Amino acid sequence: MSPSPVLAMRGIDKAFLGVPVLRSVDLDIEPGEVHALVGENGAGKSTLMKILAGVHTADAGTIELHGRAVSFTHPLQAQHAGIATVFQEFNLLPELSVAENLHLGREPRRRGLIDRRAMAERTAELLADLGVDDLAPAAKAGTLSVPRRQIVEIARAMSQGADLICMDEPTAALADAEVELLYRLVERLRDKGVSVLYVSHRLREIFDLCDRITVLKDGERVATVDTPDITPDELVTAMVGRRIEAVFPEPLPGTETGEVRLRVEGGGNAHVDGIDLEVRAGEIVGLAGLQGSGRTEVAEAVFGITPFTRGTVAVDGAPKRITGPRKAIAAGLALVTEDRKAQGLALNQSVKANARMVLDANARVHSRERLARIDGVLSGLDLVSQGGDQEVQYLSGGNQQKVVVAKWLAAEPGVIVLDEPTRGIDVGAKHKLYSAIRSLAAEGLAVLLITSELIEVIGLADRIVVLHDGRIAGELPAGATEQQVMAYATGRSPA
Amino acid sequence: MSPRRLDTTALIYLALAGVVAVGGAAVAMDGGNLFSTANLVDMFTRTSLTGFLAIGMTLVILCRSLDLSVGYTAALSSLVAATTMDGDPGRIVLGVAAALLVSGLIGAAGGAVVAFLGVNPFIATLGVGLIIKGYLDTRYKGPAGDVPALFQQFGYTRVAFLPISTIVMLALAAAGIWFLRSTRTGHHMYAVGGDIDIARMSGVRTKRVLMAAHVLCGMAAGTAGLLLAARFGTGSAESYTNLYELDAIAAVVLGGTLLLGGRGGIAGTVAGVLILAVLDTVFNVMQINPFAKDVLRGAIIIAAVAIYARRQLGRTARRPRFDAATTGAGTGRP
Amino acid sequence: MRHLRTASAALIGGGTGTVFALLAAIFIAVAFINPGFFEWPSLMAFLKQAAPLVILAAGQYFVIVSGNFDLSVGALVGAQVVIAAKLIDGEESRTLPVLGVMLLFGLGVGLVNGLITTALKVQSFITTLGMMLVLYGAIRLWTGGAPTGSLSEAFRGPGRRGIEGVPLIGEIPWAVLIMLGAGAAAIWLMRTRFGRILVATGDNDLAAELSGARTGTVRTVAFVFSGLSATVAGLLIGGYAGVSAQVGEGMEFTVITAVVLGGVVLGGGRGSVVAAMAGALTLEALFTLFNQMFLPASIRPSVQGAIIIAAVAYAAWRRTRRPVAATATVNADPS
Amino acid sequence: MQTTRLALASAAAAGLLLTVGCTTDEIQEPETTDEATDAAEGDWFVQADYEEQLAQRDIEPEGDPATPWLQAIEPEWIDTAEFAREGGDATVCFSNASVSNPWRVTGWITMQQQVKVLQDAGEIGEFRHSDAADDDEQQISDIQAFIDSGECDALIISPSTTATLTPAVEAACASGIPVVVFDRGVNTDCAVTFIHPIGGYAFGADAAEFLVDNLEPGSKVLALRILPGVDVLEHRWAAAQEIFGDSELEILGDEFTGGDAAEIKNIVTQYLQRGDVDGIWMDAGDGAVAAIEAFEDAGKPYPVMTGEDELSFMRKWKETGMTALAPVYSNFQWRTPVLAATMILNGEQVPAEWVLPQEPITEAELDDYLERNADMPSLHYAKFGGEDLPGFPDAWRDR
Repeated sequence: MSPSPVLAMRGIDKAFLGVPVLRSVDLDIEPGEVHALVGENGAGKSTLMKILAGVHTADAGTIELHGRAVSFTHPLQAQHAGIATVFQEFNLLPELSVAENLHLGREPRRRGLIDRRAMAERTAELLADLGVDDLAPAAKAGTLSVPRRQIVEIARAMSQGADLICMDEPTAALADAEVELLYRLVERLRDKGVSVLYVSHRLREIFDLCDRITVLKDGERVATVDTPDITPDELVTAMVGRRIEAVFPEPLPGTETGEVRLRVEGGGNAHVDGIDLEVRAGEIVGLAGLQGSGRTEVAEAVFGITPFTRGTVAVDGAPKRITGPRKAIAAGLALVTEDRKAQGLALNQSVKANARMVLDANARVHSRERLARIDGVLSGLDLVSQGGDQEVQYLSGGNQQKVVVAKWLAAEPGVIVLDEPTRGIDVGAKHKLYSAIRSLAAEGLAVLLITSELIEVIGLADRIVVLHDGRIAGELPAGATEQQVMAYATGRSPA
Repeated sequence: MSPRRLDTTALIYLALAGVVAVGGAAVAMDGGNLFSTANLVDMFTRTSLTGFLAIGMTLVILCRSLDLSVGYTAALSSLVAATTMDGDPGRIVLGVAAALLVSGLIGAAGGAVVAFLGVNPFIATLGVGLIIKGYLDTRYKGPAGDVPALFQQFGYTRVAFLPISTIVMLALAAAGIWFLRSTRTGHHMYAVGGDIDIARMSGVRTKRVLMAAHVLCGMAAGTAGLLLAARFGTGSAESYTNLYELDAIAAVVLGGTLLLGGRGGIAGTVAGVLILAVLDTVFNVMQINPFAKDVLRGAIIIAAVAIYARRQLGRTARRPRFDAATTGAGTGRP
Repeated sequence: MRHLRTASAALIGGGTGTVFALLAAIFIAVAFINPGFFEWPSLMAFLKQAAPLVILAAGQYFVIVSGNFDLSVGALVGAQVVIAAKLIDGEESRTLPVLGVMLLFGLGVGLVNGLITTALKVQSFITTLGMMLVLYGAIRLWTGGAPTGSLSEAFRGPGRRGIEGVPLIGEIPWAVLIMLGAGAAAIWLMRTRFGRILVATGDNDLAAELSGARTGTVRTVAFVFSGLSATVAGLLIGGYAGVSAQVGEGMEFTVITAVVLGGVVLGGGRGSVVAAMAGALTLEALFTLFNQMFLPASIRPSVQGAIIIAAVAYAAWRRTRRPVAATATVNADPS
Repeated sequence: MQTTRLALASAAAAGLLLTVGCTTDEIQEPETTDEATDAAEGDWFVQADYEEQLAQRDIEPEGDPATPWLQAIEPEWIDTAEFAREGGDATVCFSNASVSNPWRVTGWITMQQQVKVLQDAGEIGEFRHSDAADDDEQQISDIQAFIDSGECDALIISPSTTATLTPAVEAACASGIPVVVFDRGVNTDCAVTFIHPIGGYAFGADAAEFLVDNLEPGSKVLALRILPGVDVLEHRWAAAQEIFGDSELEILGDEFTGGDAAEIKNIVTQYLQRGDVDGIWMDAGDGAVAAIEAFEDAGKPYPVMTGEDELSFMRKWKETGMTALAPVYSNFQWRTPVLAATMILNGEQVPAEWVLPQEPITEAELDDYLERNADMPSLHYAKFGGEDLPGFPDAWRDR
């Protein structure tokens, strides 16, 4: 270890309302290193990062930057000290331009006034420096695509002249190809001698990018290791405290592929076209594709949010005109949306209120029996909470996702569409979700699984439908390789 | 600034042009001339008071706050100014300073309750308004103070058809536009109104920005109070009964500023104020029954905002998912 | 039994405790000044006075919890009383038909508010502000500026009279019974699927919409309930005091204050209808206290304003410092 | 960019205008009258005015008692030849404070009916009016608009508030057209005539004296007031305080009700819970019935009470047979200004201050006034003085 780390955190304690979240955590980051921070959700990664960012203040412990003790009570202090943070949730203001977002809180000034010319120039330089040349500084953030917003976030962190950049799940919203761009950005940072604290659930990225890894578990540091000294399996074991034999569970015994439950023929609207899709009972169909290829748009069309304007949809053999969520639900469809906080949950309401939301909202699926079964559904998903009256905002991401799934299962759908169900969820919770998906199939549901993590489609799907540019580029059987999927996804034919 | 904001502002000025055209035609059919000097003077005179209040209100609304106390602040300011001046031209400066100081302090009080105590601005400023009302009712039993003739010029002098007060109001509006665009505090108001959490995370001192908006809004209301004093020749507690705050909010919203904050600006507000003033003048010239005026005003405000909302819908349809994402980010944090 | 438990849970939890503490404190103060206040007749008189505001608070709660405002209720209360006086014009036989007209009118105003807000996407603050102006002007346009006609005795019954000769209590005003009925109906309604979806809509309308909720419809229905509550309140106020030109003026702000005092959060998704009604009762109790204290009339708004700010600030402060029992499990990520 | 350009453009336009020309509506240094000084100190009681008004009650007004709106108390006739105008069909403009209460609504109808008569007679051509909805600022604009239009041959102003309208009225006088002010005054005598009934002191004193005369010493009286800060109302209460102060009545309290019947009933009910109330003094009749009902509902004997000549109160008075008085703030004064305006335009003399008679309605006159107004709605005012106008009774009855 080098004698002067950029950052040295010692004995950090933090409790929220009496519940300890971090217990005597140490963390060292060397200049120019990419340091991974891993752990299950609830392990304290985000809290640690927010202490670094000045959002929270530690209850005990010391933070030293370049050997100097610091303590932050406001994000601005952290920024001034040279720590920049890219949070998991998008922290851009849609009404402001790229340049304004990049410089928010640190606008260049001339004679005390905002110097807009300098702002535009610096933005252009910064983006060029990152190798991004097709992003207009004057464009409003609200008009940008998800990966571009991510780029702006990272550019903002870089522009702060920070020597430590913290990234919280930076790839959560990125498709694999876009992850490449992020790799380049991170490597560029490393080359400049900037340290990166990298929080991710994606083992591949950690092993691709990071020099060292710190593992948190239940608020305590389990280990800090050099990446070459550990294998992915060992890492997972360290995180969850047990060895996961295979990441993806096998199909449950007794899972049978039955009748076609969902059939789309020639489906198209403003975003997608020529969608032919079939999902059978007991089958998991993966829907793969790059960001912007129309994966979510297909899900939204099937569910009637932006309905197909062409083609036909049939559920259980009966043609349906699905023009909205209500029609979809009545037809026996369910959609676990990509963004659970914004689209899935009423955060101020209790677990129970959320779990019965679909039943409450739809007379056609509401019944006393189903209401009575909700507790069973929740416990079947291993939901860890203080009980049904707890507000979901106080649950971890994984547990929140379970509530979303429960709310749909309560309605006993025939077809369930899962859009990025594991986004932002830790490895342990992911594994439980994979098992849950398997058991859904075993119970005879038709599952349409949308995910940007290729490995998930490959590991779980019985068939893989690959989208490219709003159209189906090809279909692959189970056991397809990443290369084959990528080939279709990028518009080529697999060799 | 960016093409989109230009569009919105342009739309509002288009609406203004429409109102002027329709109003002008209606008056013409009635045998009058909306554009006679007298009517123009009338129209512009009517913009001043609401204008001052609405400019300040724009700032707080941009920050996703609200100030329901401005009517009371203006009334108090008129009294402070008039009693301080006490008919002595030499004390005008003192009176103006005192009125602005008091109204700024009231704004600060409301802002502090909103920013530091976390009280919803609707309730916070309603409460502040009630407190001032009690003070006014107890302390002043009617008009008080005496405004020297020199200062009354502020309310009565005009340049061609533009009253001085309107010119001052437009100057304040220009200053406000500049403030929002060129100072950090002003620029940050968009960020605070857009998403206060993001703003805070970005290092914006959100409480300070909120306070600044409220203080400036209070001072704008204070300026309105000065105008009242100049117009009345005295200070009047009774002016709070006129629900000026609702007029101001209506003008701001008519001007295209989103009540939820983060979007809009003072240029639009000025147009909103003008729209209301044109309507008032048209109604007056056409001798519309005073109660019919209320009906028409209410209907027009709703209709105008419905039209803006239509456009808003068109916009969000182009990027339906981002709004969801940002809303989630905003509300998702406990 | 289960209902009782839920009700008591609603009373204590959810950041609404403040209002009950405040109500108790005010009652204690009143008891000190005037012990006679807690004798049945004066207590009933108090409840009778409070009934319209409590009912309005229940109506306003529906709108607020679904994420909107209804600023038009004051004008609607006034309009209803004036409509009743003008149409009844002292003829007893017209009472029932006119009640029917009022009901339709109240529902209609609520429906229009709701549709403009949900279908035309106009912010409810603006919709109902506009509606307030329209109602204020239209009703005066119709009556030539001042209310005309007069109310019938039958119309005035519910607001003015009661069941007499009840042992112990003496007279139970109809208004109190109507208030209890409306309160019970509101509580029941919030426990139905409609109520749950209404709160979910106020909390996160996108999530509710994607769960198949008709968010526009439930929000519109909330406005309709608000219109209905204004109608009932109009019946009670008109009955209580007869027709005057100022009926209902400023009530919209009083009732929103009451609801917020009850811990219901503007913006939706939080707070209970019981607490909203308790907020109304608290506000009325406060006015009574002022009266008992012989507090000079002119200073009352100041005290009222200060108390409201303090109460809401205290509730907000408590929300950010929730007791440990109500917080996350160890497992939960507090971020 | 757009916004800045716009701001620049407005600034440029403003600059251009500066060079074009400068106009100032004339502002005169207000003649600081006693009233102004007193108002500034927030004290509503002026001994001299009080005594004058009390004395005026006993002075026989000049003119025909059948047309009280043309009577005048101790008039000082002034010459108006300078305003004389040939040819009739004058354009008369009227800046109204508001029609926001039933008293003003009644008066406004009366005025319109009077105007119709004068129009038929060819005296008035066009009658323009504006309504400021009780907003002083608005009314100043309204008055300015009338002056600026240059089309008014005479201007009638019913000020919203006394002191605040003073500069605007002065500007109107300065424009050279005859100005008639009525109801509330302004702190200037530049108007050709200021028309008003005797005034608030007399109203308040009539009511207070009635209570003193009809109640036993030591009786308890509750005062119900509408709003603070309005001079005509404050004078009523100031006079009452003066009289109560010399009496042995106990004043339980004075409460602001906003004129809201429900509020009045609440307050009276609460006072009755705490003890007996023997007399009610009101500064206006709005909601008086609600106060009486509070006694009925509490099962208490009717108080000795003063209200106003609003019919709902008078009918309740008749129905209950209680001891009461209806002080009057003569509603018929709404006829006078238009008549005065035509007189001025004809060059006829008018009183500089036209003090109209103001007599309360006593029990003896109650039946007479109820009968005369039998068809009228309950919020109508008995002494509206429009019985001889051709529109009677439909215009007042079917609003």
